[in-house]
Amino acid sequence: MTERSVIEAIRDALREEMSRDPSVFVMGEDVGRRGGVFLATQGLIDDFGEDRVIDTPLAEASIVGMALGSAFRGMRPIPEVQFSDFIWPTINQLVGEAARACYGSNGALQVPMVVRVPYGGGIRGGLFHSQNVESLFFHTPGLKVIVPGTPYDAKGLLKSAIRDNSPVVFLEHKKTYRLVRGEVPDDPYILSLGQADIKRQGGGITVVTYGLMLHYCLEAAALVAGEGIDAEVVDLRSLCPLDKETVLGSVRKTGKLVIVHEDNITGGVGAEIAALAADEVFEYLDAPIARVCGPDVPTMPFAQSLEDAYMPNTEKIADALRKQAAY
Amino acid sequence: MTERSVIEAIRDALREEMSRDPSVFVMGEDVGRRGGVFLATQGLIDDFGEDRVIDTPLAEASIVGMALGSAFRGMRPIPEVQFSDFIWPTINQLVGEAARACYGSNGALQVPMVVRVPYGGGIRGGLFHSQNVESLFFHTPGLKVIVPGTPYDAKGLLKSAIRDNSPVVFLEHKKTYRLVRGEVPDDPYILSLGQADIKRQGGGITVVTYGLMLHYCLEAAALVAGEGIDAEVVDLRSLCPLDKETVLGSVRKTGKLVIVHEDNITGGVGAEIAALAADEVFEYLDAPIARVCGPDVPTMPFAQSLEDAYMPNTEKIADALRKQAAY
Amino acid sequence: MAYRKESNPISSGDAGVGEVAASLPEGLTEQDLVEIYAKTVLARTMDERIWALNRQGKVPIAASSQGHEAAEIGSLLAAQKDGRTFLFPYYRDLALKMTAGLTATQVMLSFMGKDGDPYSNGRQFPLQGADLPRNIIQISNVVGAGLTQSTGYAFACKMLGDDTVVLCYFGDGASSQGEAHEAMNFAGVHRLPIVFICENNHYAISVPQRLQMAVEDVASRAAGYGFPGIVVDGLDFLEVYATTREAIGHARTQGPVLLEMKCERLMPHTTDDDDRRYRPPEEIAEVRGRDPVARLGEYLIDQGFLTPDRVEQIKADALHEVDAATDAAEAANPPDVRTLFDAVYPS
Amino acid sequence: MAYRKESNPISSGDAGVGEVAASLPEGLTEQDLVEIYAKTVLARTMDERIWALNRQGKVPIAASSQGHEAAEIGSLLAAQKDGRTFLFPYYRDLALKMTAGLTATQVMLSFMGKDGDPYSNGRQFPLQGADLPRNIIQISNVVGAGLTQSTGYAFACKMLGDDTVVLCYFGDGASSQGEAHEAMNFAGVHRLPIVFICENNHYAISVPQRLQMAVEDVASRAAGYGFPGIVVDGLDFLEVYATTREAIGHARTQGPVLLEMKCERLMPHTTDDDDRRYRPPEEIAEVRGRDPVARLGEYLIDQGFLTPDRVEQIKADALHEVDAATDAAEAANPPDVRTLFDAVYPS
Ligand SMILES: Cc1ncc(C[n+]2csc(CCOP(=O)(O)OP(=O)(O)O)c2C)c(N)n1
Ligand SMILES: Cc1ncc(C[n+]2csc(CCOP(=O)(O)OP(=O)(O)O)c2C)c(N)n1
Ligand SMILES: [Mg+2]
Ligand SMILES: [Mg+2]
Repeated sequence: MTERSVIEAIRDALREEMSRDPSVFVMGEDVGRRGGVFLATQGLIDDFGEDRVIDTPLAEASIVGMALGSAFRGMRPIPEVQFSDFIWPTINQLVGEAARACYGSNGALQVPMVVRVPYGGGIRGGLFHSQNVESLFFHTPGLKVIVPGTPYDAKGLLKSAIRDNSPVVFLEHKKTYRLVRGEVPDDPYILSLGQADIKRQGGGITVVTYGLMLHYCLEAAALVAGEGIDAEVVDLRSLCPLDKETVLGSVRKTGKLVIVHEDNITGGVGAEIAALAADEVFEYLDAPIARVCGPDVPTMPFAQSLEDAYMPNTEKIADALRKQAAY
Repeated sequence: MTERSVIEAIRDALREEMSRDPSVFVMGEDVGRRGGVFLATQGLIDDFGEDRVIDTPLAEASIVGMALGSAFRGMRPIPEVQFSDFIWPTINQLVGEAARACYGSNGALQVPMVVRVPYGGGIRGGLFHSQNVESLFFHTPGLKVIVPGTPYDAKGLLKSAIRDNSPVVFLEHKKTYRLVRGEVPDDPYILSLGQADIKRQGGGITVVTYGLMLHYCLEAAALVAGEGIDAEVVDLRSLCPLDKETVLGSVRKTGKLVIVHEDNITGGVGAEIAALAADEVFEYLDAPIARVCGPDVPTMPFAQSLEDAYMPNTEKIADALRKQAAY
Repeated sequence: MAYRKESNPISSGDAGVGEVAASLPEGLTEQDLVEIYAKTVLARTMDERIWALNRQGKVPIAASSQGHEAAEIGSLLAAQKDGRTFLFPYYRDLALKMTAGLTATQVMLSFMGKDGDPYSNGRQFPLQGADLPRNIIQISNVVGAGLTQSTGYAFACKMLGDDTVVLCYFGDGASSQGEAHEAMNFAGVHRLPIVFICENNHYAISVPQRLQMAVEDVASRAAGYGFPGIVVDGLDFLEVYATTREAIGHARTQGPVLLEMKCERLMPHTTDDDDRRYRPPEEIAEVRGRDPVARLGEYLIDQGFLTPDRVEQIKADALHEVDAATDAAEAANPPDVRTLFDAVYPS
Repeated sequence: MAYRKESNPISSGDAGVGEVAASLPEGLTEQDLVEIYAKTVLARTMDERIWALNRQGKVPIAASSQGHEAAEIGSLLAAQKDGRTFLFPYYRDLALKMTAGLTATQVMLSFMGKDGDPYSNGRQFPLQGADLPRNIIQISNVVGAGLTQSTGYAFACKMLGDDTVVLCYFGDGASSQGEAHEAMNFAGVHRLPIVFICENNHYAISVPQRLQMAVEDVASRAAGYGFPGIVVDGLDFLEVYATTREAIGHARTQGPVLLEMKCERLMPHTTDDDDRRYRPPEEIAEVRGRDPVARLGEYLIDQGFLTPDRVEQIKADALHEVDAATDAAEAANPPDVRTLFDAVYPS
């Protein structure tokens, strides 16, 4: 085991998969000499050359459209969208085309493509460098959507995503890149896509979350543990496939559900988790389903004061747990 | 009162608002001599000329981007996206830019723009002429999202949308265009945005829906009425602002909730309705919250057999009502 | 080949083009032309039948190739002779897709949305999806979406060091899409083996060229991407064939070419359209006189490659084949409803 | 003005350009130049201070105008002299936005994300949002998004029959975006009153021009849209001024112009960047010697419009102004947290 940050784990995964399979390549703005703006691809151009580490023109639609085309020729492209906020021009290629290529060709076409997307706030990114963009992809059959929260998960899931034959949107929370460190096995491993992970066991309240918020949820759970509140923290890790069984199993056990995400609340992923529970484990529910999410404003503002006001945090989550416990 | 189809009601609304306010204009592919592919703008070029009825090049991103720019100069543009399926290239301008122009300029900029979008299936449109696209817009603060189901609502809401100073996504279900007819007042009227409408009163089960599905829900409610099931059908009409009070008020009364939409289920608008109920009127719920929605496949296929299998319909809804009643 | 215009001229040593109008273009025999004429007639007959079936309510939607046959089949023939090409056509390419090798019955199954449709098995509009055995991909009928995909495909071919040349087809309308720019720009930077083929019929549904662009030729854009742009008469089978052949050669060794073929849309945009709403009647009449299939037939008779009787026989054979295909497709089953959930993800 | 190149030449009767290098361009006085020099120095001083404040943790992010001042302020001066323009700048346009009339304190408030930021009141990255009193909109820092917006603005001006000319600024990187194509194409079709100004500094962050395009000049694309493309030395204040003036005149009466200004990025992309990762040290050194502000100062001294002492005084005044602004902004309050929910919708 070695301690790695999330960004290091991602870089390791890219390097290992590129070494393992010559059809894997990365492309995007500044992924070459610059090594990506977050340095996720740092050094790859030295090891794999300009032919497999492609600095593209500034044109997101074509980055994904061309990656898709290359996948049809048997490559395994890993296009990077520099910030999630700039993913919108790719939506036609990603949601309209890539997600349906297999279905629309009755299985003839496969799209082994991983779109890497640094996302999320809390880093003074303002309205255009902070977005949470998962909900659209979560709603799009044909895509897989992965949202790791730890170095171990990031590496194991990215490697699996690269080997998968479906288009995967791989969401990396920017704030976790350097902040979150953890043990990563020295030997090769992969993690299968579509399995949630119970990051903290508990019998009192189920907390469902993913990404950066995982850490705040764990902090909040620790905080209220002293108050006799026994929270179980479920890290989704994969939004699609969604591990319904783990989520609902936990709710069956605890009878209470709190959902936490950074994305704004209305129409977010949390709504679906709540809807599933309200349908499939309705009889187990002992309390209203609570959500702690970003408010319905267009992403977090730049000013520290406003960004702090936007972000869900340990204190807000702990309050929700207390309220739920008291119900 | 005169009987009009949905498409006629929309055409009337456009004509009336263009007559009333010279800053209103329409733009899009084929909106001119062709009158739009659905003839929503038929005749407008004769009355208002090439200067206010703009046939654009085939380039959706720019249709919305330019409409937005014109709104900054005080115009009230009504860009048309020919089919909802082709709205993806506009997402950066619509979700990234238009929705945030007001917020991101601290209120200095306003965007009085209505993006008209024919959407929805059941018309043999196949994978690329049938999509339901509401969920992303529903999730985007800064936008308003309107989904009328009847000629009366279509006309009254479109006129209000045109007078509104926010960017509005106005979703018109293609199958309702000619199929749905109804009485429309001869005198001018508008309907305020953000109010749901109870299209059928009932005390037993709340059915929340919008668009084409409204009609299937009404049919299903009539069908099961003979079996002693008393459904109340709430037509959202406006997804954003969402009329939470009407929805939750109805659930408080009935204790049972069925949500119906054509869009695929996971992460759809129905999830949010369910989540709101499971949080805010939890104690009134007498049964699990059911959803009758499109399945999680990439939109409806072209073949009649497959399209029928995809679409929610009267029978599927009636079954859900029966199941809910029996709970 | 009086029509041909070049901006940023193609730098090929290939002689012959433009000089041998009387003889056949290199690589083409009399036999080829006779065979391809039969295929062209078959495609036209199919096209007409499909339109008629739409009016009978048996085909929900169709876009017609009529007026585009010389462009499509001429360029396809050049690709087939080359033997190392991959195609990204668009929705108006019935003549191309059919001539690429589908049987008449397969085509008909696709138009009727029946089980056995080789492109998508009834999920998509006719002939959209993929026909990998014949080296064709057209994922969707979203206008312009194929340009970046085909560029990526060509990029992969280059990365893999194979010598495939990609042919990417699109209309004048598609040239306005941002992705057309992004694709050509990238192809230029990396000198990719791709021929961009614009079938310019001067209309995007109802929008005439003057409202689509301020230039006469889409091909004039190539200079801004650092590669050659060529305009040919897309109604002239031989000119299309010869120039495509040359463009493929150039693309393989030197990088992209933008080839603009001036076509005519003889029919309304699709079976859903009524072009009298926006096209002056004189224009419609004039344009319908400029039929590339008739022109090819006359040329072959003029040259003595075919007799008028043989032409009639070819037409009768085509009709017979299309009749049989119609019957077969009408009798075919719809896709099984259980397939609704297949292939959302690869198996 | 030896540098200037034209493709698809501008058809203006305007004489003088290119012939009167020794005298001042039309419309410009010695007094103007002295005043604008002071503003240029102020912008440069501000730019340097902001960078330093970033290193102290007081400014989270900044993009520098250094190397772009002649392009930005020269074109702005032409716009101001014209008096009937509206501007859509981009994120590297600190020098322009400041010279357009913001006070040093306002600029500093914006960079620190404090209450009183005139563009967005702390919601956005510095100087993004709108400054309507000074006829400026830049909704976001999404590269390329402003091109279609400014085209739409120009279209509205034309519809309304006013005589505003829109100036739309963007980098070489932005020229690759599909919307750049869509915007220019539409502007060409409708002959809109817009000048597209590309500040080409040969890099999009780390991506050099050779990987962005296969042509030397972005301006060469104008021909494909049916309007003039002009290349000027963006380090030469007078050439920028004169050509922008001419382009505005052309745009008002005849339609769009694409004006490419060859600039240099003297600093890393932003305060988050380290250009040594991708730029050879010799290149960095060479480029930093090509400073447009120094060049303007030398020119003014050469011409006898300023003395070296006066130049020193101007610099000292600027420093003083920036010091005061820094103090004022540091002392300012953050935006009130209750404003988080304001203006999601217009009130
Ligand atoms: C992105 C997108 N926008 C709009 C449409 C609707 N549409 C289908 S074909 C067409 C016109 C295309 O014109 P062109 O590219 O010239 O091809 P042509 O049909 O003339 O061969 C339009 C607007 C579409 N399919 N995709
Ligand atoms: C759509 C989009 N993609 C990526 C980015 C990240 N980004 C910011 S500036 C930049 C480079 C822009 O280069 P250029 O247009 O040449 O302007 P310059 O910074 O050189 O003045 C990039 C990639 C962005 N802001 N927006
Ligand atoms: Mg066309
Ligand atoms: Mg640049």
